[in-house]
Amino acid sequence: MHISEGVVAAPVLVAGAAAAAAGCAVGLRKMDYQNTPKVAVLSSAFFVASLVHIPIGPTSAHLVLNGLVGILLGWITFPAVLVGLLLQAILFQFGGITTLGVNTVVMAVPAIVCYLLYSRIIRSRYAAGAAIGGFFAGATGILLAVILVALSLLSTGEQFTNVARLFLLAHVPVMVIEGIVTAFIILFLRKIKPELLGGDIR
Amino acid sequence: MENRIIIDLKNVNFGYRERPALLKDLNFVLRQGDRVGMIGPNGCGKTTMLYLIMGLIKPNDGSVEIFGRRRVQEHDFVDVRERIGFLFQNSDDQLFCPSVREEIAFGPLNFGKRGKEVEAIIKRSLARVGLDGFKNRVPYHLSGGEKRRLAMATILAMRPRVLLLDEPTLGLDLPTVQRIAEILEEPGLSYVVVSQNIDFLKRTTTQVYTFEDGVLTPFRVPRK
Amino acid sequence: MENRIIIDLKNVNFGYRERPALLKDLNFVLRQGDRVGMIGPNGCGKTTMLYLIMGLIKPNDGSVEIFGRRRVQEHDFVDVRERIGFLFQNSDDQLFCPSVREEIAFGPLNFGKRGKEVEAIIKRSLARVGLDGFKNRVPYHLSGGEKRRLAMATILAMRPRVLLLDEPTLGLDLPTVQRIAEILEEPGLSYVVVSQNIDFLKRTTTQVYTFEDGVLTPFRVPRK
Amino acid sequence: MIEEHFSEGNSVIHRIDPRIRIICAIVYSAIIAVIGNLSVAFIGLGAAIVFITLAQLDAMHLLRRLLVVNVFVLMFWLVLPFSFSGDTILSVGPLNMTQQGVLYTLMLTLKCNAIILINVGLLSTCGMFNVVHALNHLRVPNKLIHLLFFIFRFSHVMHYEYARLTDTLKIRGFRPRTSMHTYRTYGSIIGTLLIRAYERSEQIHRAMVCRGFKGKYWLLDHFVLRRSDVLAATIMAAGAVIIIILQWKTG
Ligand SMILES: Nc1ncnc2c1ncn2[C@@H]1O[C@H](COP(=O)(O)OP(=O)(O)OP(=O)(O)O)[C@@H](O)[C@H]1O
Ligand SMILES: Nc1ncnc2c1ncn2[C@@H]1O[C@H](COP(=O)(O)OP(=O)(O)OP(=O)(O)O)[C@@H](O)[C@H]1O
Ligand SMILES: [Mg+2]
Ligand SMILES: [Mg+2]
Repeated sequence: MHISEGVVAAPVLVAGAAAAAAGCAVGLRKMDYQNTPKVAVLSSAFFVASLVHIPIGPTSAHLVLNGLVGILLGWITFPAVLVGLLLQAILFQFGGITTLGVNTVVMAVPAIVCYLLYSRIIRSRYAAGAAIGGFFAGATGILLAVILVALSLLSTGEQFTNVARLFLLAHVPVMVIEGIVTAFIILFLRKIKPELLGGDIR
Repeated sequence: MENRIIIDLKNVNFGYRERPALLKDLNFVLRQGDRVGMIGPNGCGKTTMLYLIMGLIKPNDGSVEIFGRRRVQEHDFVDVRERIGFLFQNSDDQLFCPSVREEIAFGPLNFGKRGKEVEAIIKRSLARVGLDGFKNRVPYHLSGGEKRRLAMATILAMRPRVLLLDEPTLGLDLPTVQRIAEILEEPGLSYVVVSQNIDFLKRTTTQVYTFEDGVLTPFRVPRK
Repeated sequence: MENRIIIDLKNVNFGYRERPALLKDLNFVLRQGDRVGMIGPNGCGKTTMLYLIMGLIKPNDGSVEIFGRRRVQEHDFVDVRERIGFLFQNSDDQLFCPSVREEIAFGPLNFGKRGKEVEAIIKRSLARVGLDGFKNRVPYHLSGGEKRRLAMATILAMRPRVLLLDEPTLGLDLPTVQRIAEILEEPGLSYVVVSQNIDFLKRTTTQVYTFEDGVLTPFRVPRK
Repeated sequence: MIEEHFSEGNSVIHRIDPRIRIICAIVYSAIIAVIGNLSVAFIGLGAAIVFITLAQLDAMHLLRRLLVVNVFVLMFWLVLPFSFSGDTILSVGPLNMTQQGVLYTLMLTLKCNAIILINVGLLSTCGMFNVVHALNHLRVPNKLIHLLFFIFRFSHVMHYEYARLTDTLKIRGFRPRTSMHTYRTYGSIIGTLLIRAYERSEQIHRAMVCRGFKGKYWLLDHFVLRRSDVLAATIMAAGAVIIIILQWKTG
């Protein structure tokens, strides 16, 4: 999920870049030479996972997983997302460099929100709690990202009202699928590597 | 009367992208009841040939016929993969479930088996590879040899009559190698076994092939 | 005069989290020039013992002395890891660079070697394991046996005098197994080799141990 | 899937110092992003086309990339032309397509494609390792560069692992459907990928310290700035200035 190049207005791009830079500064402070490889390898796993297509009825959608990224990486999500998007810009041209900032914000802010809201319930003693937390983390991640995209379109101009509406609607099924898959991933991780759900990678 | 042909590769050519040709005009037939071994230097193309049969990579040229039908596209291979048991060379490629139990149940569940029947399959498959009592262990935390055995058990759980085994004895202790050899004695099986273990091939196969410069050639098992 | 002691494990106890005790009161000594083999059933603790020596996991109890110094914390092991060459059982665990060339250069670069010298090391190490011409290949696109050889080459590139090799012959073709055996003949080496290949152990080691119920025991190589 | 289709080549562009290419890519993208005028957008696209032509890239791959980008652009075409008031040129039911709407959408399309082409022509031609290396020279924070370097490296490895895992799904009779079993299985596969990633990173750390790693990465190759690079930089800067002036003049 991202904002295309050349669409949103300059003030939005600049604000996005500034917010992304601030977020990255916080995130980078939590990274050192010990945990960099861990963060990187996990991020690359997410990078690959975001290429996975999952069937929904007659079509399929690819996963975003930003809620889960937040749960696993905490504030480090910012630099991880930034680098992931930069790689996409270089390797796939899904986006470019001018939207790097806004798109980082679109993905990372919801991730941090999920981290703050759901980390505790996901670490609950009960599997049901973890699953419910996982579902909401997955769904919230998408919901907030969609809202942020809509907001940046709308602050460019009211001509985008219909585009934003269409965009929101199209993502309702994606929200549900993300929620379900995230719940399963959380259940899986909590069984085998509960350390991973701690929220800060050491 | 000739036995039914299971696998029939005709003039298959293959090379990995940006690499020189690896398999050249490969012709290979596996009939019902055949017990074939493959040996040969590292990198000669043994694993590649098995991947071609399972449809995990596609030949540049030539035809792959399995169970009497030509297989070209991805969906042609769906039933091939259900009926042929394939053991990957690297066990880590094969294991992905949160417990040994679920790992073994995965195939049978996909085939529509349920409940008691699945439990029985889990029990029997583990016993056959000497992993009784491992049901609730986590696959990632097994030793190298234990993972190998588990990978083998996931294949056996699907009860295939045709097997492609890529280095089944890798890292196994001697008693377990014996066990695998016994499993392969079951009547009615047909298989291709890739291995560097000549003793194992001698015991389990009737013909052995090797690749020489990308060409399939009969291998004479050296007498000691 | 006795040879210098390199590795000295005293009353080491170890068990994985939530699992029963695995190694019980382990005592093990490797002296300069010793050529020791380890064999034993899958899951008996061979790999675990090597991890303890390299400081990759820490014992619950007992002492690990290496090169005459007791090693407890992470930084105690820094020089151990520089001076002992460790081959992981799973090659995939060992390889992480984007090209074969960088894979081999990694160790020597860390040791301060540069330029021409590194190129010479790359060339020689590859030749020793029979991978000439693989310099620009991508490690994770190699065949199983090729990866094994490359992992071995990355160790040799660091020119260690002490080696811990976990299943060095895994999936290697016969000529390469011979080659590895020849490499181990180099005078002045001391090593521990874990292997299920009795012939290889016979050829390369002078004593062989096994674990029985977590206790280290001499193994009598059966005569054929 | 994760392949660098454009990094290899020996064109004029490929021979320019990656540091200069990166700076130019940033400058040109930023300029084009703020263009607010259709005719200047055409000029921006023209500049992008010049770069891409000079880079002599594989046309098939390039078209495929542009196709993906324009799928998103298509979404705008479905809605935006009807979202402006002005001179109606077509009515579909209650919707009015206006000239203003069409021209605005056309401008977005031109800008989007121009930026992507600049990206491909100047950035993707560098090759990841050069990008990393160049960013190092451009004083990007070290930790960020390490992260980029590692993520790129391991995304190949993880992708390879993912491919093998989907192979095992296939050989064990799995067929994706809209069902809980399917979602649980994907949960396991992605969970596995994450755990592999985590354990692999621990293992890599072990492998690295076992090979004498102490916190510094050594590169085997280095690059130098040549006179031709300075020339290329000057020409590209001149181009950028021209576009800025045009944009400023036309308001
Ligand atoms: N991380 C872990 N967590 C829990 N148990 C583990 C872990 N690693 C290994 N084990 C268990 O400890 C035992 C010893 O493992 P180890 O890898 O040392 O065996 P090994 O002798 O090397 O066997 P193999 O011949 O199969 O390589 C095994 O039963 C294994 O399942
Ligand atoms: N994905 C790939 N991309 C490029 N080259 C590959 C790839 N996979 C394998 N190769 C190369 O193709 C050749 C044959 O590989 P294959 O895995 O079939 O060998 P093998 O006979 O199974 O060897 P081994 O005994 O080592 O398992 C090798 O030289 C290998 O480096
Ligand atoms: Mg192979
Ligand atoms: Mg072991």
